[in-house]
Formats: sequence, C-alpha cells, structure tokens
Amino acid sequence: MIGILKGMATTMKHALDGKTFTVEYPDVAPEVSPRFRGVHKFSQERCIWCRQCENVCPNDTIQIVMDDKRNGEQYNLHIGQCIYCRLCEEVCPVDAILLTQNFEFTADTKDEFVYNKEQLKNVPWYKGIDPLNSRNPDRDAWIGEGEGEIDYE
Amino acid sequence: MNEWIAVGALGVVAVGIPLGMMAASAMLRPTVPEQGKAATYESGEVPTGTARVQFNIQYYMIALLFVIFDVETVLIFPWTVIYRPALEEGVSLAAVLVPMFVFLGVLVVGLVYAWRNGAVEWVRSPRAQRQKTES
Amino acid sequence: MTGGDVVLQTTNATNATGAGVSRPPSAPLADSIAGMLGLDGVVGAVVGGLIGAFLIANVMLTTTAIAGPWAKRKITASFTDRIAVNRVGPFGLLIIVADSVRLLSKELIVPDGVDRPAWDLAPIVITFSALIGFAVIPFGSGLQLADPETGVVFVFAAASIASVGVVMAGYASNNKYSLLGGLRAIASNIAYEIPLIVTAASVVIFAGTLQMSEIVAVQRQPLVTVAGVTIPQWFAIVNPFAFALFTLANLAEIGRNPFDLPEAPTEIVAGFQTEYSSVYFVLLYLGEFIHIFLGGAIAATLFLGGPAGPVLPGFVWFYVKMWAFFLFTQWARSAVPRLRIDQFLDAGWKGMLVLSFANLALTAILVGVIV
Amino acid sequence: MSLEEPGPDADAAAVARAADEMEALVGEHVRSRDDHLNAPGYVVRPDAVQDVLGTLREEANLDHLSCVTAQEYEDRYESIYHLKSYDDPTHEASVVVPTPKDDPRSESAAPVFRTADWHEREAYDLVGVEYEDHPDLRRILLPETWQGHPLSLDYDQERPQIVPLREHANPLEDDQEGDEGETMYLNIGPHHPATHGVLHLKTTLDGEQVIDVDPDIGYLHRCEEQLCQKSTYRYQIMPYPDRWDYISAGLLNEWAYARAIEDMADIEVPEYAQVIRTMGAELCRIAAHMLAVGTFALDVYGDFTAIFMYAVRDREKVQNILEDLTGQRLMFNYFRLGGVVWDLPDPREEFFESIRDFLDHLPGSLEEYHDLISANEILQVRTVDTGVLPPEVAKSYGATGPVARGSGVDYDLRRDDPYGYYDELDWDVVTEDGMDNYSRLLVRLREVEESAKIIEQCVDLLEDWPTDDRTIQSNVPRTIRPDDDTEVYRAVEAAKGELGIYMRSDGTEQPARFKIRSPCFSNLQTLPEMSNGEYIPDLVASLGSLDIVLGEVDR
Repeated sequence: MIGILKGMATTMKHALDGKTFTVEYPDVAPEVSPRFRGVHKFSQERCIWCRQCENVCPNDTIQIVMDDKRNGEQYNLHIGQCIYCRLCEEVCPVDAILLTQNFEFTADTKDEFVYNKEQLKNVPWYKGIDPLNSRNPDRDAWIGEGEGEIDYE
Repeated sequence: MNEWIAVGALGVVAVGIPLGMMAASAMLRPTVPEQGKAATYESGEVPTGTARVQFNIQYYMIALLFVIFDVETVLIFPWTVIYRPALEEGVSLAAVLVPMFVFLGVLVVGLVYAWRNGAVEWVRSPRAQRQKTES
Repeated sequence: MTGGDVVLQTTNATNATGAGVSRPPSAPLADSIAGMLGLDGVVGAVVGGLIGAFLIANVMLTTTAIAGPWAKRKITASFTDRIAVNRVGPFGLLIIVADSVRLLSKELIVPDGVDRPAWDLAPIVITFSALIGFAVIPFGSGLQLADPETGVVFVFAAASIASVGVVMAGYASNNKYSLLGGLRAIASNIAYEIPLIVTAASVVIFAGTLQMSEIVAVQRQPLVTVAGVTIPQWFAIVNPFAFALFTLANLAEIGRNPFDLPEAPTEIVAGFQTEYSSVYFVLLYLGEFIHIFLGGAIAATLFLGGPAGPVLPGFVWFYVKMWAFFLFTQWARSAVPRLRIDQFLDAGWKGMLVLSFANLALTAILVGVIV
Repeated sequence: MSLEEPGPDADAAAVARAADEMEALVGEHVRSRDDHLNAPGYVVRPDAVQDVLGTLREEANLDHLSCVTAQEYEDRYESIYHLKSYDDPTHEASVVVPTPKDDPRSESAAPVFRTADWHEREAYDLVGVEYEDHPDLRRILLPETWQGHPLSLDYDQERPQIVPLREHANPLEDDQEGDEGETMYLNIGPHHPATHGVLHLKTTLDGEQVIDVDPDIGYLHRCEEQLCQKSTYRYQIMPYPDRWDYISAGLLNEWAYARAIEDMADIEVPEYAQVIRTMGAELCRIAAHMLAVGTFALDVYGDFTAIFMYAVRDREKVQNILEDLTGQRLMFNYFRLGGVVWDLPDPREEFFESIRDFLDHLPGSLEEYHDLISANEILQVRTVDTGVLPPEVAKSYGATGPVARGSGVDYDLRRDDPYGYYDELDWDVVTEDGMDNYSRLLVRLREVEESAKIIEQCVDLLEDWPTDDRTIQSNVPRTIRPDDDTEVYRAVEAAKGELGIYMRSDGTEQPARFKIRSPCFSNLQTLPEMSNGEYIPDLVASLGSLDIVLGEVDR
C-alpha cells in the first residue's frame, strides 16, 4: 500500500509543480546542435566534380551527371532516400556539399524529394547556424554565400 | 407514483439521446463499402477461426457463488432499512442484531466451506498447467 | 440481471416498513417543474418529468463532453509533464467540438459476422444505464429528478445494467479481444458488485433509509464541533474504512485503473470496444464517462454529504465532488498498475467481500451501541 | 588493438594450448583446422555436429552457442557454430560444418543447444542449408511461399515473388481445426499495442491462460546483412548498425562493427577515442534502458502512464547530450574505423557541464522510478515469479544482456571480454537472482546506475586529458582490403545483450559474408519458455521485460 501511495504522490507532485517538457514545435523552433545533420546544401563554385560523394554514399542518394568533357552538368540528391550519415560531407575534399541544420521540408510526392543542384544551393541555413562553425574545416568560400546567389558558371 | 414517471421520463430521454446521435451521425457520415474493411480486427492478421468458441470461463465457480451472495444482499437491505428506526423505537439490540448475524453466519460458514474446497479459486487451465510443466 | 430483482424485492420491503419515513424537505425536480408550469396529475408528472429528464441528461452530457475529449487529456498531461490540447480555442477547449464532429462524421464499419441486434443495442444500453442512474441523484439546489424511497437500490441496479451492455458488445463483435473483454467485464462485475452494495448497506444502516434525499439529510447533522468549526456527519468521516472500500469497489465497477481489465489496452487492445467505430464508439465512450460520473455521484451522495458544503450553492459542491472522483480515477490511472485477472478476482472474493461484510457487521454493532 | 586484445605472447600460447586440448576432445570428428581470427575453428563432418557440440559443451565448458552463421562458397555450403563459454567468453571455438553443394544437409544442433532452433531456421531461410533432426525447419524471416534463398549465390533477385496474403496470414490455420474446440487461437500482433513493433505472436489460449505461443518474426526484415555485404568496410557499413537496434542504442551497435573490423584489419584505436567511445556507448545504454523500463511499465500499468513519459523525458536529456556529441539523436554514425569522427564539442566545459548536470539529476530520477515502479506492491504482485527463466534454460537459449543477468547468469562482455576502456574503469556487473520479470526490470534500473558511474569516470578522464594528445582517429587507409579468407567473429555488450558480428573477407573492400548475431533474436526465443501456461497479461509483461527491438530481431 505504501508503494502505491508513494507512486501516486510522485505523479501528483509532477502534476502540481506544473513543469512540462513539451516542445511547442511549430511555434518555437527547437534548439539543434551545431553538429546536427539535416538537408544538404551544395556549392557549385566549390565543387570539383570528383564524384567522391556519389561513390561513398551508402544509399545511392547522390547522382552526378557529367558531359563527355567531364564537366559537371547535374547534381541530384534524393533527399527522401538520404540516411543523413554525412559521409558525403566527410569525403568532400573542398566542402562543396554540406549538411545544414534544416530539417523542415515537405513534398507531395516522392519525386519532389529529388533535389537538383539549384534547389540544393537554395537550401536555407537553419536559424542562421552555419554548420561549418562546429565542423571547422576551411570555410572561406561559404562566407557571404548563404543565399546561394554567387555562382560563376 | 410520481417519481417513477420521472424516472421513466429519464429512461425515454436516455434512449432518445443515443438514438438521436445515431440519426445525426447517419446523416453526416460517409459510407464507402470496401472489401476487407469489414474483417474483424485481429492485430492486422487475417482472423483465424471464430470468436464463437466454447470459451473456458475460468471463474465459473465464482459465478455460481455470486448468485448465492446476490440473493443474500437482497435480503440484507430490508434489515438495514429498519435497523436504526427499530432501535430508536426501543427494540432491544439483540432482537434486531442477532437474527441477522445468524443469517450472515450461515453464509459465512458457506463461504468458508467453499473457500476451503477451492471454489473461490481461479480455475487454472489444466492444459496450460501441462504445457508449463512440460516445457 | 439480478439488479432488477433487487429493485423489486426491496421496493416491497421498504413499502412495508418505511411507513415512518418522512417526506423529503424539497420537492423533486419533476414536481417543481410541473408546479411551475401549473400542471398537475399525470400530465404534469409526464411533462415535468420529461423536461427535468432532459435537463439532467444534458447536464451530464455536457459534463462528459468536457471530461472526455478535453479534461481527460489535460489531466493526464499534467500528470505526465506535458501540455496536451492547446491549439483549438482557448485552452484547447474547442477540441470538444472538433472531436465530436470528427467522431460523428466517421464511417460506421460493421465487421463481418457481428450479431447485429446485440451489436447495435450495446452502445444504447451502456449509455442508457449510465444516464438513468442520475434519475435519483440529488444534485442539490432542487436538482433531483425523482426521489423514490428505494433510491439507493435503484441507482445500483441501474448502474450494473452497463455490464450487460459490455457483455453484449464483447460477445456480439465476433472478435476475440472483444470476447475476452466482455468476459472480463462479467468477472469484474460479479466480483465487486456484492462488496459495493454491502458497503452501501452499511451507510443505509446509519441513515435508516434508502431514500437519497434522506441519506443526504442525515449527513447534514453535525458530528463534532472542533474550535467552532462544525464537522458534519459525512459518512466518509464517520466510517472512512467503508468509504475506502466503496471507492475501490466503485473503481472496479466502472472499470478504471487499477481494475480496467475489460479494456486493458496493452493486453486485449481495446477489449469490448475494439470493433466499434463512428457514433457507436462515441456512445460507448460517452457511456463509460457518464458511468464514472455516476460512480462519483453515488460516492458523493452516500459518503460525502451530497450537495453539502459552505458558501457555494449545493449544486456546485455536488459537481465539484463528482469531478473530484473523476480526477481520482485519472490519478490512479497515472500511477497504479493493472491487476491480473485472477489476482483481481482473488482480491474481490477473498479481500473485498470479507472486508465489506466485516464492515457491515461492525457498523451494525456501532450503530446499536450509539443509539 | 592494444586495448582490445590481451596481446602478450604468453596468452597466445595458452590459447593455442587450449585449442589443442579442445581438438583432442573431439579429435575423431575433426577433419581439419580452419582457425578464425578470434578462435580456433574445427571442420567437422555434417553428421557429427551434435556429437562435437555436445562434447565441447560438456568437456570444454563451451556452453554458449553464440551464433550460427551459414554461407555459401563456390564449392560448398558452410555452417559455422560460434561457441563461447558463459564463464569466460574469451574461451571460444568455432565449429565449421561444410556441406556439399548438391546436398546441403547437415545435422541440427537444436537438440544440444535450444538456441540453434531459430538460428538454423534463419540459416535455412536465407542461405538454404538444411538441417536434419531439426524440430521445426521452416522459414523464419521470409514468408512461407518465398522461392529461393536470398543469400545463396545463385539467387535471382529479379524473380518476382508472389506472397498471397491468405497463405502467409496463417500457416497454422489447418492445425487449429482439430483442437477440441475449447481453445482459442489468437493472433497477438503485428499491430498490437504491446508487441513493441511488428512482432506476431501466434497464441493458443485456454480461457485467460496461454497454452502455446509461437513468435512469428520477419515483418521488419530489411536485409541488413545483405546491405552490409554490398558496402565498403571503410565508410559505408558504419551508418547501418544504428538501424539495427534503432532505439538510441546506436553507438553500442556501431561498436560491434568497429570492434570486428578493427580486429580484422588490425587497426589501432587511440586511447582518447576509446574513452569517448566508452562514454558515448554508456550514454546510449542509459537511453535504451530508460525506454525499456518505460515501455515495460506501459505494458504492466496499462494506459498511458506517467512512468513512460518520465522515462522519455530523461531519455530526451541523454539524447540532447548525444546530439551535441554526434550530431544526431538516434542514427549517430559517430564511430569510424580507428576512432570517432569528431572530438568533443566546443566549448568542452559546457559539454561536460551538461553531462554532469544529467548525472546529478539521475539519482533523483531513479529514486522516482523506484517509487513509481519497483516499490509498487501491485507491480510486484504482477511481476514477481512471472515469466520465470531459470539460468540453465537461459544459457541453453543463448540469452544475454539484462535477460541473462536477471536470471542470475553473471555474463557481461564489457568485463569478461574487455574492449574499449571498460577494464580501466571501476564499475560492477549487475545480476539479480529472481529469474522473473521483476528482476529483469531491476537489472535495467541498476545498470543505469552503473553506466552513470562509468560516464562519470570517463568525464573525469576526458577533462584532464592533455590537449596535445587528443587523437580521435588513428591513421587508417582510405580503402581497406583485409586478406582473403580472413574470418572473424566479435561481439560487444549492446543494450540488449551480446551483439556479435561475423565477417569473412574475400580480398575485396566489401565483406563476402556479414552476419549479425542480434541479442534480441536469441532473447525473444525464450518467450514461449517464459509464458507457456501463464496468463495473457504475463505474456505481455514477459515480452516487455525481454525488451526486444524488432529492427534488431529481423535485421
């Protein structure tokens, strides 16, 4: 009986102290770690089309199409298929592909989850967090390029 | 008799409200007959066999006891009602208490007997018992 | 059900012996409405009864509507450190409207092989049984539909009809989980009905009447006066042991934790209501919630002085007491594990039954000594 | 490696001597030796399996059949029985049973080790080796009507498979007709509130009591082994272990793969990385046990109880820490061969602060759990002496982790077969002798305390770690090609028990065979043992106390 009463007292204590741990998500954007891995962002002026990301991807998420002179034409990423392992970012020698903290994206069909390189360039930073801060490689080319407008091809 | 008319009126209302809700819902809700929808739920599997089996009700002894005790409760009520007024009118305590205690005593003896014979026990399934000892 | 027999037999019994019982202090609701309308005789009784019944039923429906979709979520959430519904309307209150529209406009799916009349009747029976019990409940402030001399017996008889509905639902559904749930409902009913009624009988010994208004009136008398504060003779204070027994048995009767075996979501999915959808499900749910409040109302009337309470009008107090019981069921739900069926029956037959008879005998002796 | 292996030559000699002794025991059956990296391997004839395993079990104390791996070579099929000792898991042996291509029949080990029942069914299902004398050789993961064996070499992936719902729905349907009509056949799961995922329990009831329960798994089979066989050692396999036991035990799972490949390819792990690994893994264990306790309470308490939410709340705290460390809340992908991918997040003090903060609040939370769960009389009535699993039975079923320790089997790979930084730290293995649902619950609650102890020590170590010695990864080549035909079986103590990985290399950068020994798979097998003859609520409680994750059972 004591145990039952103790248990009931514990829950009542929780009820009365009024503390909640609910995250009111759409109203309050959740805190995410600087290391959090979300949607990819692509920088075309950095990319050297070495195809390492395509090769390392365990899931065939990234598809790179090049013309016969080995110039990059397309960079497609099936975000619906991605497992967010960040291996593409890890192997990229020039930080051309980067996982932002942005986790909010929707689509009506699976096909819409195939992002081409323009869409990938326009992925916004989440709360202005630049993930490279925490990941610390050379990052000059990314500064000031946040909206993805600079593109010299 | 007034009271029972009122109670009956609530009875009418208490049937009328569910019926009214059913009628309202019947007008609102869609009907999309579809194959498979009407299968009974068995955790997502196709139901095997029927639910109308000779089900082992393992408390049947207790259910029998219930009949006895329910009749007893019925007999207790008149006594509880007159108990206090009778005492207040000066009937001696023994006269109102003892007969009922004798009555209760008889039943308690019955309960003890049933208890000792295991009738108040949950009837464990012999099949399950066998399975348990085998494995 | 045996409940019917109880009504008949004791009606006769009280009629024979209850000659000395005085009239209730205030007229029941049906009579006062008839009086207000200036009707008398059978017409007055019928019209007054219907209007009163409609009023009472709507009070209970509103209460349940608040309790089911909204209060239950809020209460559970506060026990579990969450917020719960807060997006529709102030404090999420409009979720009540949203939920009722949603549920009423869902498709009714009739599973294969259901036993049609029983399956259709079960929701009505359950709602009916819970609502009709309120006919004799003294809400206070003159809100008592009827006040028959056999009120206590009637209310228990009415409440236990719900078990029939549950069994009907369970057996008619042609679903194995429902079958198990229905059978568990019988088991819990037969195991806890007797302790419940016998404990109530101990109150009757004190009050010397079965009439609800009289029981309330008896509790109005002062018990002791401590430092100028008069403590009324509520039976919960006079006999806390009986109150504890009654509360437990009541929890079992209405099938709430730790005795929620007929539903037992983690074992038999949803028990007897597994196959119900749309308005039928609403009715089952509604019936269950009204049943909780009926349990609360009975406990309040028998043990907590009914509508008695300082300052505020009687009806408010009574309402608060019903809600307190509802809150208690939710509190128990948050922290008390469910018993297993055999342990549950053991506790009923070996514990509650014996204790309730002991309580009855002791109360009888006590009253005998006092008087 | 230096930390993983005892190392010194004296030990190696002792191991070799023990191996020779074992060979002497079963000498007449051994055709040749096929030593694996972790253990001596004996090649035996297909008809001598029971003899050899029985002898090794009785004479050499190899009483733990950890795993059964089946694979197909160009010229033969092979079943490998990985044996260990519960007293000393470093005492290992592999029994290799080759069977010819045209007639892949081999004697079943099920009469000797009950755990072999399911393992051999899986081998039959996926590879196609047939086991004679097996009590019930049918498919386990795939539907009964499946054509071909997916991991066999000549399997045609393009071939369309027809799985009629009706037939797959209930293979037992015919069996039920003959029963005297008083028992009820009930499907519990796959979509049931208490099966913790898509588990299907074929249950036969007599009244409220369970006569027979037969778990049917495979609803969440995602070909994880095949996926790993198609991935490169260096990078691509590591994200997948997170997805086996997906309820936040990710780092523990990753360690299983890391340990196997680091042994196989001889990769060193810097000490600093080992400490980080240990800390992360224990955080994961706390998170996993919190969920286990919460869902167990949910099963026993019924409705949406407070305990579940409190457990999830505490779990959230762990996940916040793990998110800071690894960047993800569940699918961490944090380990790399030879270390971890990131150092602790900056600023380090803040990170340590958050961990210490969590650890400071943990005793209070545990106190609350004890108030709510273990001290509750009704819960005790419900769980004490239900779901009884005697230690001998547990061993025979290869139960590990909290399930074994709740039965009094003192077996914990972190201590008995040390890896990481565990043997440098001060902590205890928790066991309870109750053998019932209650003791399994207690074991988990107490293990949380032990994990907290480990984390605290790791934090202390990391705080004082010299700045210039913070190597998080050793130098690992960009492609890894272990020598041809290297075989290794390595296990770690994951949240649910012994998570083992068998890998065979064929000289390429992808494993030729990748076999996962999942603890849940073996633990789940004990369910009929625990719940036959008990009540439905006890069946549910026992299932909850096993703490299975279907992602790991089915892989």
